[in-house]
Amino acid sequence: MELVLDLVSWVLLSAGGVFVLIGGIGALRMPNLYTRMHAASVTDTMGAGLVLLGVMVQAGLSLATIKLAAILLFLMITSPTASYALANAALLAGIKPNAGHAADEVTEP
Amino acid sequence: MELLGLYHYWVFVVLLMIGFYAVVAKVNLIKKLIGISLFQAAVFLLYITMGKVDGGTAPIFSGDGATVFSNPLPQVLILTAIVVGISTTALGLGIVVRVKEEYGSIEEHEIQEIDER
Amino acid sequence: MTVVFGIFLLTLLVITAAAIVRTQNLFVAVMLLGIFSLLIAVNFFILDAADVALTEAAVGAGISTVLFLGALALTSERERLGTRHRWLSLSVVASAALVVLYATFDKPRFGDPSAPVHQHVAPWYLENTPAYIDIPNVVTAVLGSFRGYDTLGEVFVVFTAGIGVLFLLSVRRGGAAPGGTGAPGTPGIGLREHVIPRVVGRLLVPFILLFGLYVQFHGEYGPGGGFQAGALIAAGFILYALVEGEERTLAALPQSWLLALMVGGALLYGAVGLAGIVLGSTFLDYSVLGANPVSGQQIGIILIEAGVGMTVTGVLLAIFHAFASRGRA
Amino acid sequence: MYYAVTIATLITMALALTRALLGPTVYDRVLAVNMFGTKTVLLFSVIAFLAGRPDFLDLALAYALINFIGVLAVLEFFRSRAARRAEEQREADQRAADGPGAQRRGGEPG
Repeated sequence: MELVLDLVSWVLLSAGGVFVLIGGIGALRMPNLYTRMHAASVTDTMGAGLVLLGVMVQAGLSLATIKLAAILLFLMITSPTASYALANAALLAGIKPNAGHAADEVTEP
Repeated sequence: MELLGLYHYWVFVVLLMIGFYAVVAKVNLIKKLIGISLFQAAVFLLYITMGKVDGGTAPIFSGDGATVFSNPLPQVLILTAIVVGISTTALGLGIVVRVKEEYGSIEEHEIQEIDER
Repeated sequence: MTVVFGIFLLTLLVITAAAIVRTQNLFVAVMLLGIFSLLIAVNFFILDAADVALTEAAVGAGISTVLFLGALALTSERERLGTRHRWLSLSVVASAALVVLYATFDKPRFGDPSAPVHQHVAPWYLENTPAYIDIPNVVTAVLGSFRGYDTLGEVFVVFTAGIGVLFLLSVRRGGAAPGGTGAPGTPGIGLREHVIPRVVGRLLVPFILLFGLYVQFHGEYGPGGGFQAGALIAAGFILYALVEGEERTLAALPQSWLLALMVGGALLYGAVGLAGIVLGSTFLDYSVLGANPVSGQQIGIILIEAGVGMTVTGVLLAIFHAFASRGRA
Repeated sequence: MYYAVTIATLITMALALTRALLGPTVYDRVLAVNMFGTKTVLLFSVIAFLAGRPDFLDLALAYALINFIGVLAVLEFFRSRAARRAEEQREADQRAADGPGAQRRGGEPG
């Protein structure tokens, strides 16, 4: 049983780590703001979710698991909202989703 | 390894000097306040670094029999200093806002020119 | 291994600080200052300072960015003149750096248990906290009881700074009352037309306040206490002000209540100190407050932490409202 | 295993910091700050277990709750700036309509 739990958490943690890393590389390498936002939101939902689930499996039934579940819940609520708010603000400011590299002078205040 | 033991102090020195440079060289008053914040953060880091003990843990007793704890005293000083720091930074920002309203500028040299007129 | 993580994070910290000073765009500098705060909080945590990390989290993420952005909105977002006397400043800074660097070579190695700082009073605090106060968090014990006098001073500094901001920013500007009707085209703050952030923000506010109260009253057992809780509760109200507008927030927690919190917290702290004298001991000696010295100490710490929390909440919120109402005057 | 996740998170933090330094638009920087915040939550949760002190999850919880405020503050800043600029534009138009006698006095620099 112990071994199964360890194995499950091991898989969850490593998958989460991979997603976090992929999202980070995407946020750096993608060509424009909206694609970068897409990559970054992968780390916030998939990556964070898997890592926290993996840690939860390790923690077992304890207060720590409840706190981790709360953290996961709040992250799942707030980070998509933050992404939405940011995308909305950028769109209203006139950054076109297909514009490639947006010029610095246009958008930096 | 002996030199690596001093790395934290060097980071402290570099941060301190970056903050110091912003305060003396930058003309913009808000930038000077940001410099003071960096300076403060460097001092916080020095105190907390000095409180760390090898193999220690945070000075909060728990049932698991840990015996080595880091030094609680610097943590107490810095904990209060962070809140005091944000309050005094807010006071500084308040002064800058008033300066902007009276002089129409937050650049030190322009304010001096207006004063000399 | 943790040391390696620490060194990596410190390097990132230096890069961030250099970028903050280099950029001429103050908005970018404030954003990078947010990253700086996150990094330094992680560093504090790695250096075993959980209480300090929690304080930095509450202040850096919740309050500091909001205050700086409020000040930028009232002044300007760009440095226009940049740097003056660059080489003179650089040489002064470099010589100061050399002096301090020279001093670091006499410092004890990082984490050395035999460093002088660990020989003086700190071991006494660690050994005697269970006997005198009997709470698990030594940081709270030192903050509240052993060095309660210092903390009283810090609370009054926070209080004074808050009063100072109120004096500076509630001066009438150009005849118009601050927080008056303002120009019709510039409404007060509030993201009322953004439905999703508004709903999520309103959902989060009660949890933040609840968490703040938990941090306040759990401070004897885990990381927490009045300073962190005050900053968290203030952050909760600031979130409410951001999504629902300042008027609604002031209706929920009026300015007079904020002043009462500021003054009441500081007075509560002082009164607990005086109660020690009245009951036949010395100033800020809580031992006489309870049936036995240990429970007296615990009662005293809970009371003064409540005072600290009240003052910090009141001051930070009053500062926020001062900046926000200046924006629409 | 915690070490691997910690290292992945640290590398992602460095990448996010690079994005924050590169820009190019302010929205990229805000995105990077937000991403950095969630990575900090992860790092706090993992290191709390790494150090064997799960009671320190409070820190991660604090960040999960209030990291959001920063993004909303930025959004509000953009919104009020747009409103302010529209107002200034309206006043300038008004003055232009009033005639050449009413010159624009010491306006907002930069």
